[in-house]
Amino acid sequence: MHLTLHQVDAAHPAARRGAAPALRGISLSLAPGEQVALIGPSGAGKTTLLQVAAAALRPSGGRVEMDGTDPWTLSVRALQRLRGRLLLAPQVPPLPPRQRVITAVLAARLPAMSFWTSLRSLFYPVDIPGAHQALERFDLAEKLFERVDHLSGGERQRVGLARALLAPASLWLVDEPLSALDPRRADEAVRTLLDEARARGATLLASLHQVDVALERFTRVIALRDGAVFFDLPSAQVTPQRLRQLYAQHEDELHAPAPALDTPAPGPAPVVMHCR
Amino acid sequence: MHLTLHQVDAAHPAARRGAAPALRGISLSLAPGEQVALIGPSGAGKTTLLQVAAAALRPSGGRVEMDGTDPWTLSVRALQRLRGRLLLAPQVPPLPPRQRVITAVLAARLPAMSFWTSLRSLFYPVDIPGAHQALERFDLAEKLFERVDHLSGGERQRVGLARALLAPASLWLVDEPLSALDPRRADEAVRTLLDEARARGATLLASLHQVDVALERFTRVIALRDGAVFFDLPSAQVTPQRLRQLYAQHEDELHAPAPALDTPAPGPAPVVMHCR
Amino acid sequence: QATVFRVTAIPDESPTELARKAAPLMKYLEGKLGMKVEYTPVTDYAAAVEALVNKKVDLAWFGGFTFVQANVRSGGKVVPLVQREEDEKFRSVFITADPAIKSLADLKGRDLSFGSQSSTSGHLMPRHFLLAAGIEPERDLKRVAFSGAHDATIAAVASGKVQAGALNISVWDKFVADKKVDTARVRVFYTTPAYYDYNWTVHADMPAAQKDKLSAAFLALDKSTPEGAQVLELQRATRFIPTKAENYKSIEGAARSAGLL
Amino acid sequence: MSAALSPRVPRRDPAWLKRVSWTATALVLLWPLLVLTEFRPAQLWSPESRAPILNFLGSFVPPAHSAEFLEMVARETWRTVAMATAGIVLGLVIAIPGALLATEALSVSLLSGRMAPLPRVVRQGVRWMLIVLRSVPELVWALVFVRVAGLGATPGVLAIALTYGGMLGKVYAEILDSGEAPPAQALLRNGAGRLQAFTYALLPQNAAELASYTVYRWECAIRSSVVLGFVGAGGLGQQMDSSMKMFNGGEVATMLLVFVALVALADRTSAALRRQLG
Amino acid sequence: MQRRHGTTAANPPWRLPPPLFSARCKACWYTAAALALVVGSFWSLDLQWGAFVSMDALRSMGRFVAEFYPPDFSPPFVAKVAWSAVETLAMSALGTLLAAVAGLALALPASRRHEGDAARFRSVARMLLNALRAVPELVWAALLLIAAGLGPFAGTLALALHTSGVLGRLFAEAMENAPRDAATALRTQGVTGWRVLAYATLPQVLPQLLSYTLYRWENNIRAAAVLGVVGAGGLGQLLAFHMGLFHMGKTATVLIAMLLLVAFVDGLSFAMRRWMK
Ligand SMILES: Nc1ncnc2c1ncn2[C@@H]1O[C@H](COP(=O)(O)OP(=O)(O)OP(=O)(O)O)[C@@H](O)[C@H]1O
Ligand SMILES: Nc1ncnc2c1ncn2[C@@H]1O[C@H](COP(=O)(O)OP(=O)(O)OP(=O)(O)O)[C@@H](O)[C@H]1O
Ligand SMILES: [Mg+2]
Ligand SMILES: [Mg+2]
Repeated sequence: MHLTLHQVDAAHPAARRGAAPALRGISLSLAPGEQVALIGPSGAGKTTLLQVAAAALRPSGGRVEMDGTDPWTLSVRALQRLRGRLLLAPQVPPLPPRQRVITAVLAARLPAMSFWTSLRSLFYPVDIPGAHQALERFDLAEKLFERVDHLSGGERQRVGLARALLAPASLWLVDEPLSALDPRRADEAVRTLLDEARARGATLLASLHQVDVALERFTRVIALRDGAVFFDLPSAQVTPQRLRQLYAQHEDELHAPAPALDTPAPGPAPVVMHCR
Repeated sequence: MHLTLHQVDAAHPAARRGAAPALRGISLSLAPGEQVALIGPSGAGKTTLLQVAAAALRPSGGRVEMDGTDPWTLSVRALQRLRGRLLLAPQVPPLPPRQRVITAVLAARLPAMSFWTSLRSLFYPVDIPGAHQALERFDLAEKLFERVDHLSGGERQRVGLARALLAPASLWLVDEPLSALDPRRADEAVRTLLDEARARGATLLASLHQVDVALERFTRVIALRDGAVFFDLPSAQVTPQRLRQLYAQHEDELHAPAPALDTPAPGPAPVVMHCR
Repeated sequence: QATVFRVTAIPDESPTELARKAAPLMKYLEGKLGMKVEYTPVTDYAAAVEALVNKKVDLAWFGGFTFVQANVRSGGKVVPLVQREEDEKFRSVFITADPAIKSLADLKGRDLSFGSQSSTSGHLMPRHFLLAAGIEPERDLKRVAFSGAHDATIAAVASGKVQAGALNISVWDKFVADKKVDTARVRVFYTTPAYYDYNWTVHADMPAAQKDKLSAAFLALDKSTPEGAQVLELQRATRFIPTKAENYKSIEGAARSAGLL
Repeated sequence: MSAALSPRVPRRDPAWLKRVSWTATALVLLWPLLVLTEFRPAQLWSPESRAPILNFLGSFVPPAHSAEFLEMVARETWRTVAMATAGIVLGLVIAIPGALLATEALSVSLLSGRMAPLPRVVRQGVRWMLIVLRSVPELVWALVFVRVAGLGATPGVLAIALTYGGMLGKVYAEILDSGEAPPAQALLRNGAGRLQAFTYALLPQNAAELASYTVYRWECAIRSSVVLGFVGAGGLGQQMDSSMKMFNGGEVATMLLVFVALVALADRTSAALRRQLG
Repeated sequence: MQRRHGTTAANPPWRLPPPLFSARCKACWYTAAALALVVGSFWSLDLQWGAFVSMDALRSMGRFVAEFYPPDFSPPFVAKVAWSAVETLAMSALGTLLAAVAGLALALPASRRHEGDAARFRSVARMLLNALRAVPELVWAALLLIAAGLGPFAGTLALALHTSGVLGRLFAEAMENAPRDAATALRTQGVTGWRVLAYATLPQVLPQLLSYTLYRWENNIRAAAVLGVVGAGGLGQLLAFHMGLFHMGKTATVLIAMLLLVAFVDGLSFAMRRWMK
């Protein structure tokens, strides 16, 4: 799916009056099948951007386009149909407690299921092998019939990711997919996501705090800071200097000579170490 | 506080019968003021171990001792007093929706507050400067009077950490404090925690997925795998080979020659890169 | 309590109706007793009994059976003062809107509504005469209901909710006289023999002087004075006469044999 | 990681048998219920029952509106509202401590897996007390209090207080239990007291729910037609009861309108409270 | 990160206290109104607390309670009570079941479960729910008694009608209050309607709905007692009968039966919640 944002502003409906908007003048364009990482300090607006891109939050200004149509001009029906083609995996996996893993995973299929199938699936899961396979990709097959509230933090997160594999989506918006995963599983998870997205030709936009993963695995990196795009570059062009500025805590640090971080400045191309 | 575990077994009360126990024969001892990182693959039992150490989960076998007393032999009163001296910061920050940040942060003080003070504090926060200072350490001071459900994921996590600074505790058990933080704030947060713990002489046990942070900042690293201690070493002695084995996904990988990971094997002492 | 004289009555009719009926009598008593008289309508027979037995009211309008209950519960410490002349020979009627019902025996397998379970004329005596006719309500009738009050019984029968009802003859006569019931449809198919019923009762601990003053006030009511006429009219009485506990022995017997006491 | 070693796809949902048997049990249990309650919906539409009900409903119009009646209704309405309010407030005196004692969300010993014997006994005791309070009918309570307070509002209000205390206590406890547990657990685990955990973790989550349930109960107390009339306290419910017994459609209609208005008022209040607290 | 607040600044932000009261503070006005209502109520009722302080009063209450002993446990009477209990249980259970189904069906249009929800039928559904519950059970029973005749069927329906109004409202509020993230996730995926409900909202609110339903069942056991008086049978009719006749022993038996029924449902609801945890 082709995703374009033109000068998008957005604010949370519940934000207090006078607060700065969460997004200010964001413009970007994602080609079909592109795989982009979204980085930026905490509170920069990554989650908000993903929500806007998923047509879950209506921008207060600017225009969003998906394959050339603005979702907010569509009729409710058409919007729903459009939404059936995208997937937003939130930062905290939205798993209702007491639900079983298999039901939670199969829920991703709902947009493509008929009324009766989805009803039947509540009583007897319709696609056990499919769910099993998706979970297996994330090394979680043995928890298939477990209740989601009996899982560890990382296991829950992987259930959330497994949903992506089952969804009939061509735009994947994944919010911090690796936050609760150990390095090995994080690596595996991101590879699975990228491979699957590539295999289906789905556009992938993932927010990440693991800069090394972003640089190594994704071809393009968009950085947000204070609700605006800080840089939008091919991974190879992201320098440590830029990263330092991105994550700098105070305005003055941004322009002043970079403070001495306690890390030896690495070479130009990022080298990935065992910290993954 | 001095924490000792002797051959501790533990299982979640809700776990299905026949499932492997979450912890098997864990023995370890933390000296007062020690700062230890807990690592291990997802589902290894890190959270469970922290719960056992916090006297929140009763071990099914073995003995826990805090400063020489087994909390499970204490009366409820005494146990509650003991709990007042320890702090468990869960993986998902337990913030009731609709509460304001200041109230959520000051809640850490409750064990030391009289009932009336705590009631008064609901109407007018008793220690605004204290809360402000704690939040400032995590770069969150401007969200003091915000509602917690209006925060971004990383901001919520930092609110959870700020509670630690206010709690009158001498044993800090922190579960994945950095999962939702960007590299810069993660580094700052871990330094704040370590500094504060050192300043107060509090024992700190933190579970982490950021192996590089664990090796760089902590003096001792305990690794769990499948509910058992996989290694318990000074950070300097943790080799990449050991780490690979720790996170290996299948039993066979554990004993077979290490598979070619797509990472060049680093030198003996871990070098920390910009991936923090 | 010395300054207010409290009165209540069993709710054999709807409380609003009772309150309306009681108002002139209360005013009359206020004048005779020289103290404030307060009337409290209740919706439960048992509450009236308990209140008098525990001296929470000074005067109560009881049915024959309620009097017996109060007498038993207080260990004989309540005294009936006066009753209406009609209450010496009181009767109940069985009514129906169903043309097929012509005698008590026809009730078998039908629904029957009594008034309140504590009512004399609405339950105890009709049950007594049913038993005498060889009909045991719980066994022989399809369903037994308790409408709660006599007027409610008429309404239940008229609306077709139940096929038959048993009630106080004076309420029935009043309804017929006021044309509040369609006598072409609802009719009486059995009238019981006479028995003693309603009275005004006080607690035995009431000072004798006050007791005398009270009975004198009731006995002095006369149709020839406008005030007396109004009170008697509303009470559906020709005049009040003295009564005594012994009059109600037969009711007590009936209650015991019907297993209600 | 054993599944990876034996990557066999499960063929059957293990919960299936259980589900089927539960559904079957439920259906089997439904049958005697239908028999016992003589469940015959067709009966409602039989021609002989249609006429009287249409008659009765017809008598609803016009609603009774004589000045005298309206004044009586207004007086009784205030009386009922006052008694319901007083009853609920007194009920809260029982319900709040009861709920705090009975709720499991505040159990310290439950934090560690199993509840200790003493708290368990206390909790059971409180739960039984609440059960007794609410399962003894109001009339019985009213008769107990008639003995000391005589006829009038006092026994009625007390009867409401006791039954509603029992009801509110139980529902409060259940609301607290069904909310999210981690915030309160985190506080208790870090050594905070029960009341502190209640005020800091449970209230912010559940305040809206608790408030709106209380308003709903208040509304119920107003409607409650039985309690107050028993002992001569009067009230709208009693009027309704007697008008109903007399099949006086016009009066019933007027009072129903008052009820609907009160219910709508309570609904508004509770929605507003919700917005404030939520 | 727009502005950094140093603790050394002249007027650090935390010195600006959040206002405790302001004229726009609706909560303050609500509190004041509630207080006024409570004070007004107590003041207009002239309740007699004095009567309760004397020893004598307590003794007299004690005597009343003592009369309940011994309960009548003679086999025929116990059998009668047991049968009535079964009747009451059946009436209340079926009434509640019907009400839960109808209540859920009405709660769906009556709730606004997400921000974008137009909820077109919300006010109509709410009005219907209000009307259903504004009419007390007793009135429903009287209406239905005319239609269905004496007997448990009318009572059951009366309970069901009133209770569906109550449950519908409680369900609607529970669903509006439920955490939305799971439902939102599905909704952004294009799933709508009842499927969001079945896959995300219901699993979250089910314990709450169940606990309300079971609680209403318990309530309906008592309400069935009131209906018994209108000829619907069951424990209520027995209670009114024996209580009115001062058969204290028999009344005690009936009370015990009611207590057991309520305790049974209470235990059931406890077990259900435990099971769902
Ligand atoms: N509440 C629970 N009920 C039953 N089993 C549980 C529960 N919580 C965790 N488990 C199981 O216990 C094991 C250990 O879980 P634990 O949460 O301790 O893992 P962890 O090391 O913290 O993992 P992560 O890094 O994913 O958070 C896992 O297999 C998990 O599925
Ligand atoms: N529901 C909300 N209501 C009001 N403001 C919000 C809400 N959610 C987030 N915000 C604010 O909007 C801004 C951007 O938040 P967002 O969640 O997009 O950040 P983020 O980049 O995802 O951060 P993180 O890495 O911490 O998840 C922050 O200042 C945050 O406080
Ligand atoms: Mg975010
Ligand atoms: Mg964990």
